Amino acid sequence: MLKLLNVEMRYPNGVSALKNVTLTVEQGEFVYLVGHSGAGKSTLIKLLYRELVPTSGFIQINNFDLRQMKEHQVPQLRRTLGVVFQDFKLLPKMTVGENIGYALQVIGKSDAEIKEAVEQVLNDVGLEKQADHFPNELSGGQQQRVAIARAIVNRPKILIADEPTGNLDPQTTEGIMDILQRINGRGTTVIMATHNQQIVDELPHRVLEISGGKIIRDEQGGQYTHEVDNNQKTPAR
Amino acid sequence: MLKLLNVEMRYPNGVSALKNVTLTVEQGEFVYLVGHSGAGKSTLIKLLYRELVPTSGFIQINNFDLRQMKEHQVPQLRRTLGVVFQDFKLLPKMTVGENIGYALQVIGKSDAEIKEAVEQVLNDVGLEKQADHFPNELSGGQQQRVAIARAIVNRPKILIADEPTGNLDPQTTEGIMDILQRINGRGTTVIMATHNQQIVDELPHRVLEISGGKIIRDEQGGQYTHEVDNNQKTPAR
Amino acid sequence: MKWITIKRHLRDSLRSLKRNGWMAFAAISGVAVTILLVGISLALVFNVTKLSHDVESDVRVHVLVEPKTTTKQKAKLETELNDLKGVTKVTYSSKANELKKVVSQYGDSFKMFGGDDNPLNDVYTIKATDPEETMAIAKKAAKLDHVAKANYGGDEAKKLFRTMDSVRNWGVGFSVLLLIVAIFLIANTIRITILSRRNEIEIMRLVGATRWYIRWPFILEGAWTGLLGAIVPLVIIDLGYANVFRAVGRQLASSGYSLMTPGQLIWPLNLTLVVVAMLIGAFGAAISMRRFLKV
Amino acid sequence: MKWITIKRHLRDSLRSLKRNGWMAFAAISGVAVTILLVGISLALVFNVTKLSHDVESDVRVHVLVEPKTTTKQKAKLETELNDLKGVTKVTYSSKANELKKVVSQYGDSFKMFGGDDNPLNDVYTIKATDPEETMAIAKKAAKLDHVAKANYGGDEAKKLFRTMDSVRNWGVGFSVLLLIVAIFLIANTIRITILSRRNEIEIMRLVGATRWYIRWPFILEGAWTGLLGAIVPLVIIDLGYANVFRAVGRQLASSGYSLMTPGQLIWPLNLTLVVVAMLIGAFGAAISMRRFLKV
Ligand SMILES: Nc1ncnc2c1ncn2[C@@H]1O[C@H](COP(=O)(O)OP(=O)(O)OP(=O)(O)O)[C@@H](O)[C@H]1O
Ligand SMILES: Nc1ncnc2c1ncn2[C@@H]1O[C@H](COP(=O)(O)OP(=O)(O)OP(=O)(O)O)[C@@H](O)[C@H]1O
Ligand SMILES: [Mg+2]
Ligand SMILES: [Mg+2]
Repeated sequence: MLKLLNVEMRYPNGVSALKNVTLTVEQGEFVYLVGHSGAGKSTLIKLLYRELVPTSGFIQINNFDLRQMKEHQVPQLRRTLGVVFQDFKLLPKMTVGENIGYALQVIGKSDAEIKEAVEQVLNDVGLEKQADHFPNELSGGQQQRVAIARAIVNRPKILIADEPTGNLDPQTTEGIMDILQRINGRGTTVIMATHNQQIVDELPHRVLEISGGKIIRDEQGGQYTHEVDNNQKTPAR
Repeated sequence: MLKLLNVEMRYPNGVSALKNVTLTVEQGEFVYLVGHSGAGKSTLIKLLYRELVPTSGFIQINNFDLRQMKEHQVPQLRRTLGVVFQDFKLLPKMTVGENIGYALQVIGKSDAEIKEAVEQVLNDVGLEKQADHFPNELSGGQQQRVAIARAIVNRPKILIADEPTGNLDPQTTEGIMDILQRINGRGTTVIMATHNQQIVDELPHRVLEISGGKIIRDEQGGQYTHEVDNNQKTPAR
Repeated sequence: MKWITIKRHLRDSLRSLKRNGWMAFAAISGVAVTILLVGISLALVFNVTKLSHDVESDVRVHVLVEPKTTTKQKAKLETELNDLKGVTKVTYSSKANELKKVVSQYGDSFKMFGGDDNPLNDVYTIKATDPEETMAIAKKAAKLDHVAKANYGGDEAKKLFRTMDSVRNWGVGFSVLLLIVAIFLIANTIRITILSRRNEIEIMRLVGATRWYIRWPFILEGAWTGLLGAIVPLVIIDLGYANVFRAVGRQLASSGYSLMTPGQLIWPLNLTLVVVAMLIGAFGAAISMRRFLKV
Repeated sequence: MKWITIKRHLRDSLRSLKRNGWMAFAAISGVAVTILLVGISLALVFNVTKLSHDVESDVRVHVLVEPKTTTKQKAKLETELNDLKGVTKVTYSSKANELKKVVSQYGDSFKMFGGDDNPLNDVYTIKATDPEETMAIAKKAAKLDHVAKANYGGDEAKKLFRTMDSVRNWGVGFSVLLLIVAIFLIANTIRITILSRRNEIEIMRLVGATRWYIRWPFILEGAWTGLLGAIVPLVIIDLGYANVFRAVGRQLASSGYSLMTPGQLIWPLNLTLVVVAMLIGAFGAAISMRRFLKV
């Protein structure tokens, strides 16, 4: 369960990126986060895994109160989450396999368990051959898939994905969406920021639209675009 | 004019990313580069601005012979090109305005010229308010637009864009495509790697499809997908 | 900590050291050069200290025997002198012998005072174990029977002691300064390499690693950097010192002074510097990471 | 290079220094500590060298005047001695005076040789401008009329000269070692900061900057790092030396030795170290960049 109450986020440079956001997501939901570039999607997501602490307001995730929690509890929170970062954030000096393994290593899995889980997940994202490559030896889309693999490998209670298919071709995107839906089917909450209109329209789930830091739409089974908001300019695609 | 002849690219780790690529692009053309994640699009693009030197074969761009050219001529070549990198490559310690200005500074423009050109191009990509922000203070899509702005600011003869809309919402994407088409209309060659099926299908231009390092399709006004190649799996979107 | 965790930290630290290539090499060579300087300087200071003691030990107590003391009385006196606390060696010089010294210094005109005219005394020269005790020995010797006077160079010796003391003080002061500087430089080098890796640390935190889980491999890597950085300069110093000892030793031989033997110097120096380098590397890493692991 | 380009390089280098925050600070403090060490050590070595010369200048030539030389002849001799090349100062001591010295060293028994029995000579003591010339002066003085003998401590003095020579050699050797170490450490610090910025350099190349256009701001930044790193330690050394000079000066006053005055030491030292720090910073940056600017 995930709950935000009157959350405000103002960056040190004065930019107010989120204004009075209130939101509840139940365990097992699948949520699309949509909105223009710079609307505040990534900011909202960074609040969820506590890269950012809100200027004001209340956030609760998996029974952690994110404003009250002690610094040393943060790793506990993050271990219950899987996060795909918009800029991947892979460790440059570790191979693909080691990057994914690291997320398991920190929670104390045995080497055998790690080996098996890593092989399995690399297979899922179609990178079994790249296990021993370093991130800078991969294409953009391959790096993104490694980031996805790392986020799902420890079977998190909540999967948070920021634009997980921006560098993927439609066919690979379909494969990744299959995986996310399968995970969601097993009870994992999925929150996914995306600009991909086709995904949102063809795999309908709850849609949250952010604009100028405010939630302007919250619709079960919604479409990517919303006539009222975007009527200034007809979206071409 | 841009010409590749029997170009092969093998990375130091043994991965053979391009195989026997032969290709001619005339001045003023608009070319989409499509293909699966890891097909070799970025590798081809990196050869064009000489981040990579091919293992074998011949490349000629704007009358530069890229295999024969001296190291000190490389900046000359790059100044005739505008490049949008897949991972943006913004200078982290420079503001948005300085990043864009740097590309003009290196070719010796005056401060007044730089100021005017930067303001103009930031306006074009909708970031006039972010001129004094640092890259790490921007959203993913905003960073991508800065990268685009830098690539077009010095009115290059060839614009090379690697996945320039991966982090942009459909509406912003439309704005960027408008700009690229306008620049192309003024005679600039545009080469653009993309996964965006809608763009390719709705704004028809020459389509080059790469698969496994080979050019498998070269079609004027082609569509994103190609029945013969992708028949193993029907692309959902 | 579980054994598997320790093993992982060790493996991760070594792997990171290997993969950081030039950066690791630069850090190690920074440590190496610092240790080289510290090692050479300490070897120098230790020897200056030793030599200053040697020089001080050259100060002797001269015990003038009363005229007309019999041979038997003198023998008793010699035993008594030898029994004084802190005395290493007692040597005898007859007044005839003393006169020869005067003649050699002031010219032949003094020869006329030979034989019974000799106004000088027989002299016992005493060497002290510890130069600091010279004065005490002189006082005690003066009180013995048949002793006319016991002196040890007086002001001259006091001045020498003072000079040697200040040589030693400057040496110690300089060593301390040097050690502080070395600690800072090594820690600073490690700090810069860690500053340049803040992104890595950031990512580790984002995927749920605890602070100590992140810290350990960096701390170990710092320690390895210190260790590897110390090895080469210490080998150089060890070999170099053996040579210097041989060369300088020969020069000094005639003067009665001597350098510390390689055996006395090398092991304490090596052990200290290796341990210090590793500790500074480890602590330097730990401290440098605090900033990134706070929030 | 055009004026506007120079202006841009200056601006870019200062901006980069400012924005690199902790990294720049770490580099500057690395330089600062190194310069502090070098500065203090050089000040020390310079003074040891000066003192060793002072000590050597204490070696005098003693000219023994033949007995029965008349006052007039002695006056002529004194003039001749004063006219010898390299002589600073000639002092006279009568044989009565000389006897007092003997008495104070060897005891009252020598008092009996006072008056006409005094077997000693009148003595002129000569101080040389340059201690190296002591020997030559002694030889020339020996050939003058009415001179019985001219000596300068003989073997003792030669040993002293040798000792002081080796003190100076070690001092110079140590300074050279220290300078090399400092050059390496400063360049290495700059190198690490540049290694950590290879991405930046890469991007600059990709947007069409020439190698020199990239290099200059980094070189200038290296020079500023050297400059800023040198200022604080030099201020500390300047103030510190003034104090040490006053304190130690008072102690030494009685002995006739003296330290270099702050005026003699500070300016050459400051100028040298600032220039050296800036050059190393600049060259360090230039050299470290070669790797990234090659292909
Ligand atoms: N670290 C930061 N410091 C200051 N301002 C920031 C920072 N990160 C983001 N912003 C600003 O906050 C606003 C929201 O940014 P955010 O990254 O949440 O957008 P987004 O919805 O993820 O956009 P995109 O789709 O382009 O990724 C933007 O105006 C952005 O410039
Ligand atoms: N620096 C490198 N070293 C080794 N192999 C590399 C390197 N860069 C890319 N590769 C490999 O070369 C192949 C082609 O990569 P490229 O980046 O050209 O793909 P792409 O078509 O751009 O894919 P994407 O759409 O995911 O960006 C991939 O298999 C990739 O793993
Ligand atoms: Mg975002
Ligand atoms: Mg690519």
